[in-house]
Amino acid sequence: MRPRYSALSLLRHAVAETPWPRAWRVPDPKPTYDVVIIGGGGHGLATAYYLAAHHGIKDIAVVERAYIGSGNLGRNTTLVRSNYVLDGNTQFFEYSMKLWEGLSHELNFNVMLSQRGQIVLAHGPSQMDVLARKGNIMRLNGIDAELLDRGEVIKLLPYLDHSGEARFPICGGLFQQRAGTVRHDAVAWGYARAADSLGVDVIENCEVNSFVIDGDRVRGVNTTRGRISAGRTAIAVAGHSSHLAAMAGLRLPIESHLLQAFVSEPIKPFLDHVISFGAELFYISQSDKGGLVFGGHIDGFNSYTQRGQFPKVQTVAECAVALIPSISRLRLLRHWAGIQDMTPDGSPFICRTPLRDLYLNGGWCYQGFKATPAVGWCFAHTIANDDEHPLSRCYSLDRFARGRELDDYGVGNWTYKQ
Amino acid sequence: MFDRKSAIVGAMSPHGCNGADGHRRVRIGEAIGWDLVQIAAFAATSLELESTLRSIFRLDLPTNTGEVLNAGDLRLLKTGSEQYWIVIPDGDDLLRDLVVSVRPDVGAVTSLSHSRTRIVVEGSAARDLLAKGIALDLHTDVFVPGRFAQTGLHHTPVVIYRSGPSRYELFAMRTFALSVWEWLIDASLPFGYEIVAVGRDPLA
Amino acid sequence: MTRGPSRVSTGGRVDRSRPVEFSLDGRSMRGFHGDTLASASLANGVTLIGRSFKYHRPRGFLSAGSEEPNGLFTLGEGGRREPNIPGTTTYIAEGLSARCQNGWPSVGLDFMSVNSCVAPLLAAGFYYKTFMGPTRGAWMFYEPFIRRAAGLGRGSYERDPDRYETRYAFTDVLVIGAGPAGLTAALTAGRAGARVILVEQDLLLGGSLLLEEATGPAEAWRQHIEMEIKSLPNVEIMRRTTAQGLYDDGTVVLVERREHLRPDPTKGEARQIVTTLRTRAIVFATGAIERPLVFANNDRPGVMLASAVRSYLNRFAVACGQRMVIVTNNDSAYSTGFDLARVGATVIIADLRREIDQSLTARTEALRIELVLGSAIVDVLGRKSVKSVIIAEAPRLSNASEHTRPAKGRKVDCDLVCMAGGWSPVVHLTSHGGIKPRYREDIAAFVPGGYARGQFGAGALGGSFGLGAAIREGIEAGRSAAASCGRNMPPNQLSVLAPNIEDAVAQERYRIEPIWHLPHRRRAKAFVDFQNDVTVKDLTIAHQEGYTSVEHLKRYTTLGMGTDQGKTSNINAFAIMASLRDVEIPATATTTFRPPFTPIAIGALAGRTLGRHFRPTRRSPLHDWHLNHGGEMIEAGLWMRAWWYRWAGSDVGSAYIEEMRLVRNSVGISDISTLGKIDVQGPDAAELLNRIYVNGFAKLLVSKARYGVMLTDDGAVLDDGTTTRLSEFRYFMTTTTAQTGEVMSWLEFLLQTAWMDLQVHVTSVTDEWAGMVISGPKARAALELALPGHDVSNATLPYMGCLEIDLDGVPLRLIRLSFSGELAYEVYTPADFGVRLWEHFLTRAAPLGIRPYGLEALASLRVEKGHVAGLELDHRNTLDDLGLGKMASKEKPFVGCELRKRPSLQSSDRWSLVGIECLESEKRLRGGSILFAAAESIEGHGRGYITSVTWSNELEKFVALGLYQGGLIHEGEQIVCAYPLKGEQVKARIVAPMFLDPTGERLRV
Amino acid sequence: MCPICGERDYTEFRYGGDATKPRPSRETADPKVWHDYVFLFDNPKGLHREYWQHVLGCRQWLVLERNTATNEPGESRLARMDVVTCEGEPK
Ligand SMILES: Cc1cc2nc3c(=O)[nH]c(=O)nc-3n(C[C@H](O)[C@H](O)[C@H](O)COP(=O)(O)OP(=O)(O)OC[C@H]3O[C@@H](n4cnc5c(N)ncnc54)[C@H](O)[C@@H]3O)c2cc1C
Ligand SMILES: NC(=O)c1ccc[n+]([C@@H]2O[C@H](COP(=O)([O-])OP(=O)(O)OC[C@H]3O[C@@H](n4cnc5c(N)ncnc54)[C@H](O)[C@@H]3O)[C@@H](O)[C@H]2O)c1
Ligand SMILES: Cc1cc2nc3c(=O)[nH]c(=O)nc-3n(C[C@H](O)[C@H](O)[C@H](O)COP(=O)(O)O)c2cc1C
Ligand SMILES: [Zn+2]
Repeated sequence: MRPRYSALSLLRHAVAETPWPRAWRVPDPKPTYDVVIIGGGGHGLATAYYLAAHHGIKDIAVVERAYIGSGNLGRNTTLVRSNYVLDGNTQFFEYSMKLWEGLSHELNFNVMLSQRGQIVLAHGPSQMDVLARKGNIMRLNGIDAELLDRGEVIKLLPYLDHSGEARFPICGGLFQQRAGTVRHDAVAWGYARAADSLGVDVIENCEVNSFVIDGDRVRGVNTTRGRISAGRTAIAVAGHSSHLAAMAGLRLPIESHLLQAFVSEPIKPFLDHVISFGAELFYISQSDKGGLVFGGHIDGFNSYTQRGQFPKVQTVAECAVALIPSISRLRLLRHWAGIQDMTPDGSPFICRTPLRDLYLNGGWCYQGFKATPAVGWCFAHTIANDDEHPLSRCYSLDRFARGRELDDYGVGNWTYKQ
Repeated sequence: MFDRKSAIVGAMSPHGCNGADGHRRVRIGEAIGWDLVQIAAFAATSLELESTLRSIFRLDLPTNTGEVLNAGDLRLLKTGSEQYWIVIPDGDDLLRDLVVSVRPDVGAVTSLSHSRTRIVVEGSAARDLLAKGIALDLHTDVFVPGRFAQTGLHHTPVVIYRSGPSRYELFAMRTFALSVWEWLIDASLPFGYEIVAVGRDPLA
Repeated sequence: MTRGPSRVSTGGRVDRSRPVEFSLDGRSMRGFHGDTLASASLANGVTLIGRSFKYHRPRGFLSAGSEEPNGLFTLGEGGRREPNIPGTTTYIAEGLSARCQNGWPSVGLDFMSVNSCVAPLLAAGFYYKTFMGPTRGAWMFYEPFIRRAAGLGRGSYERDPDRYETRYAFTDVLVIGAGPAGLTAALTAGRAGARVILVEQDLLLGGSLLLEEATGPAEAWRQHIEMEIKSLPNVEIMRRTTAQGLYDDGTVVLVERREHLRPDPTKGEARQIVTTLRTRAIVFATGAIERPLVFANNDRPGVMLASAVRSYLNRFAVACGQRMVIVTNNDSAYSTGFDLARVGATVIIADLRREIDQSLTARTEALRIELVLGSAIVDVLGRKSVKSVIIAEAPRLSNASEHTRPAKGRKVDCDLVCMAGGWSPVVHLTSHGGIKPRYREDIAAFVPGGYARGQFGAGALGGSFGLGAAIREGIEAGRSAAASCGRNMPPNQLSVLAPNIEDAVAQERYRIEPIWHLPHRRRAKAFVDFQNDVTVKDLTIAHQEGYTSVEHLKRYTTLGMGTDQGKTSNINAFAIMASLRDVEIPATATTTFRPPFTPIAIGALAGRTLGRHFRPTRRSPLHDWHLNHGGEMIEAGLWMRAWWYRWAGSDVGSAYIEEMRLVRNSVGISDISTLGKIDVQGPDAAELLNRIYVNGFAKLLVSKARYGVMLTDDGAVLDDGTTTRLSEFRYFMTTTTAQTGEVMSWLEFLLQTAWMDLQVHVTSVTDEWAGMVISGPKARAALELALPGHDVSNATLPYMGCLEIDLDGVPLRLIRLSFSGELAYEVYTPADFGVRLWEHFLTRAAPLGIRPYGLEALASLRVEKGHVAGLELDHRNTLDDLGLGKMASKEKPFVGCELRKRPSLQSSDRWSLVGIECLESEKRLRGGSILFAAAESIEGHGRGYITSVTWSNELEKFVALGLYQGGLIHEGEQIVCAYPLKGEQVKARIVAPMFLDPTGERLRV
Repeated sequence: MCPICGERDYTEFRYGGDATKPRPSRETADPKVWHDYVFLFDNPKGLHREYWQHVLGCRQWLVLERNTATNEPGESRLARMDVVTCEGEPK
């Protein structure tokens, strides 16, 4: 049994200088497991945890080709919120928000959920109407939301460009107080530690190269560390879903695109909220360490390189200065990119696949981090019961064939514009 | 008849501003009094259009996109594999002639005279000025005087024609022209600039 | 004897004839032109310049370059305030004001240093283990404290008054770094005839040559080469310019800093300039950075890198101390000792190695330097400055772990400690493209793992730590780079490049014994990452807990995540982790190098693209007229449009109602120049239209217009608009303002990738034509007044008819269409005539009371008429949703015709277009309201929502368009419009989406 | 890289998706064919053929070969010359 983390145990260790135990073991893969989950990101690890904690399946391996959290989990802008407008999305993301609210306790690992509030800005009356619709839907689903007029935004965020110089004047915004940020890496480590203590094998540096397929059934995976047989196999590899699906002979409604993220040098508290620009896709918050963390739109073409194009860096900087003129003198410290599954409607998949015993979670576009706990919850249900969870039933692969797209932003059928 | 009113007429008051070193190293102005016609072949008619044009102009057409043919006060720009722009002094009857000579099943003739604003930039800092916004290698060996390119400036499409070693003409989209103009003036600040009304006869 | 640093009276490369006043923490000080803030502070005897991040330990400068972790200042005031700026790369200028950071009330007396006492609690990852109780939201209570403690300097909320520029540049060869390798590379490539750009982050060229005495032969050579390079017109030298990142396609981003020139923004002088450079070849000559050694209290002010101490002496004429102890594991530190001894300092060298080169021993003897082989510093005494050190026997092997007990040592008084832990090549840029660095055992350092095509490396970057090698490699790299651009140079021209100066500078054979960590007392702190206060203890904890991959190590301890990005710390940490894990260093590898090389002002990246110029503004030809005649403007995408006019009211709410009244009762004129317009020409133009519009276009007659809707392949509505047949082969298409670009690209896509057989050409003529609509019962009368002599009767110009006329030499296109539901004419004229024509209508039709109306009225009139636009034309909606299903042709396939038939899209449950009328006279309808059936409980997603609302003068109530489940099946039913954001519920009724003139009599008169 | 205008900055172009999927003929009434064309992607890690439009230049649609694992561009050709990708359109 793992010792619990608490202020007291911290003090005890400090005084006695007893070494802390490993947060998770370093197991070698066993030849066979009940469930093999591919991908040690937030989704894979959360799924393993909920399977073990709530479905009584403990013989699980999470196989990760590099280190856990090395994918998008470790490189996202850490925003969590539940301001969605479409039936299905609203409930799913609010459920995730509720799980976030109890997660540090559930995992006994401080994931630093900071519900500092998010403001989505509007720059014209029709954008205000779009936000109003969203806010109304949220309220009607028991989610907190407030519509701010221009004066209220000025009061809350006086440092935005409210002057006559602004190219797109701010006329209001939608505020969700419960939205905020979570310490991303802690999510990987917290779930891994909790899953590990329930017996899950978290196997790093183990890349899946192909599936073991028997007729229409998947029976395991071949990895860089050998074959691992599995009763059920689950894909949770974020930007690499197509790549894995191709190994199983499947084509998906997914293109992999680059999304960049940016962090400034650390400064004293500067922004106390998460702010989303309305004129273009741009969002910013400040990490607890002091860096301003921000991001924009995908680079716009498919790529697996995990590094972005410079013009996008400039675009994002332009948005930053347009929104917060005084950010001009603060400095960009580092920027990087993640590989995102982009789908034609901007919504994900948590579902069974045409192959038996193979399950897919992918297509997360911009929103997979906030979804992490609910993904784990629903995907675990799907794997355990070979059936979709009611909350994620809308995220099926056949929704395009049926005409049941979930395009929350009304962007239209372009993966690269979603 | 109504007079033509340029998109940037409001910004055209002749004035200038010295640069940091006390000089005015660019001159900027608008060229007016010209017409622009686009002629494009259809998928299967490029050869036929070419021969029609050759017979109208009695000249060999440029072969590559980016090349320009100057003939008197007419200028012909090859803007695509089957597409040309013709710039002529306004009031010239050529447009009417073209509409008649290019059969509608051979080519599309579109007047674009009002769709572009033609801005002239010249001076020792002209290249440095344009390099702030145009992602093209403007080195004289590469972007040779007499050539043009279709490119972008400040997120808007522009055609840039190099009419001399340190003289450029920009065809900016009319609706964006004032934005482009303001951008140019602001970008000129460190070099020092002089706004000149270039006026008619831009082809001199 | 003075202790601590001071200016020496001769030498250096500062200009003693140009004194510069600056202030540090409010104290006025003097330095010289050419000084950095760091050298000038040291010259003024300042050693304590900051407090550390977590433990608030006193700190001084570690380095003399861009790798500086400690010496960060807040510069400037107000909108110019700028935190976290390294003093080592900031040149002082008259009036510069700098403040130390992270100490309260001052760095000398810092109350937060109590953190040091609870240090054991603050070890790596402590926050993951606590702050979770007592309630679930506990973190929200603790977080503000943590946030306040974190962060380094403080940002300003004021607008930055300075100016930044961005530009593009192109070259054949880019040489990064102007040390001996870069200088020779640039000269060689330049002589070969290539276009060359040489960038150097420093103000002076020379790189490590600047460490040499300012009067020696190295300096003469440096100046000679510089002159040679300057004589080449094809080589551009960019000083003070950092190559910040290498991107795809040979793109390198350069940032030039000019703040030391005190640029004046009102004169257009930029503070910083960002260049996006496209280059065909790159020579990396970025040199190497010296690294510290890890021992107890190695962070005390006065503990510095040996090369930095040499730089302060020879470049800035500052002796960093009078009594120094050098601790080294390699040869390079000796020159620092020699040079300081020469200016009279007492020097002791503790070399971790047991054997060193003869020549070094000889020179130490000659200079009376005490040399203690096989020894190390195991502790530093003194808090705010170094007082003494303990020297003890060095450990034998490199895998010294934390718990090796230090041997008993000897205490030596001193005021300066120099660390020489070996050199780390600056591989950053070489690996931005994804090439991982490779570990070289012999020099105990990572070097570039390879070079992509067109890329070359030279000098210390590749691990060649000697001057001769740097020059040789520089020449070779310059030659190859030029050759890769087709510029070949005969080798015999090279000899002149390298006068033999190798003998002139100290011959250095680079020998290193990699000892990464020196033993120390259990409780003492030995720092690995100075900026983020990561100690050996933290590495040990990370190791115990399993955060052992370098990436986890980094994220768990924050190692290398500061403003210096671990330039001095990473390798030490990786090596120590490797020894804890008992693996070789190559097995641990490095973390990922990411741009930028040094932090870049965000404003510099934005350049001039800010404020009003954040995005270009698109203006109608009538823009100025609106402004001058009481038009209030509003942004619509990139366009500015006239929203409402002052003649009609004092705010939008009152004005649009008045403007609507005008149109319904007499006649108004509105600017529709923003509509997308496409010239469609060719024998197959009709066929193209027929394929992309859902309704038939093949049979449209000349001089007739037709409304059409187009879909995307998935069956959702892409756009709507009217297309007019001008002649047999020519059509004039209009699109919505928002979708113009999209429609144009889509037509081009289909024509160029799929329907190449169609003889059609499309051209955007949006900018060519000004457009205006004259609308209202008196519209025809207005035309008759304005266009005397032209027949615009119902017979000549019927509804959906088009007339091209010539108004005194000005071409006009009159198309009789109606968006408002009234008799209306769209009039198009070439854009330059737009204002005149508009004024013409206003004056000629003045007797009828014609006035302009704006976007709000335009959009509201159409709501009353039930036309879809804006929020109804959402990419989620199908034809049927918008009540337009009947338009779809059954005779022909059209784009989207298959996928619109997908089962769910055909379901009768879809939310589709309805009209909504308000049933409560004292209340209003609002866009974004959620719709419920009467008596249904108000929760969940409802049955639809309101898209657009207007007050209807005719009906004297609010009416709206919306989408409702099942649509008009529910016509006549009462509903509730809920707007919980304002706590409102309004009763309303579903009606047909056409509030007036359902038979269209008005528009046909 | 534009075959008409030459080497250009990537900001002048706009991505247009997978160019390996032949557009079904207009007469194709099979919803599965359309579904696969519109919604499914090979999305390979490696060589990819894709559409780009030179929007700020000649406005031609191009087919570019690019390695999605490295972003290294290969050959580009005018889409209308690239007959392989297109099913003939019966008139
Ligand atoms: C820059 C950026 C910003 C973002 N910002 C936000 C945000 O603010 N809010 C939000 O909600 N979402 C955000 N997202 C999206 C979010 O990060 C992702 O959707 C989410 O992290 C994906 O789930 P994951 O954590 O499981 O993915 P990952 O962490 O990517 O996990 C997938 C794992 O699978 C592994 N893998 C891949 N192939 C194999 C193989 N063959 N064998 C074994 N293992 C394999 C990978 O190494 C990886 O570790 C952002 C994404 C990016 C890139
Ligand atoms: N004695 C030793 O052990 C030792 C060790 C290392 C280097 N050296 C000496 O260093 C020299 C090596 O010469 P070199 O030319 O390879 O290196 P260098 O260190 O002399 O020059 C590198 C230059 O590159 C610049 N630079 C680095 N990154 C940059 C960037 N991103 N943008 C712009 N500029 C950047 C630096 O400011 C520096 O001026 C030799 O003289 C050698 O003797 C000696
Ligand atoms: C929310 C967040 C905050 C970050 N803050 C910092 C930071 O303060 N300093 C830093 O160097 N990197 C920071 N990073 C970036 C990481 O160093 C790293 O670049 C990122 O996780 C991607 O990994 P990679 O660069 O190793 O590919 C941050 C990343 C995220 C997601
Ligand atoms: Zn082109």
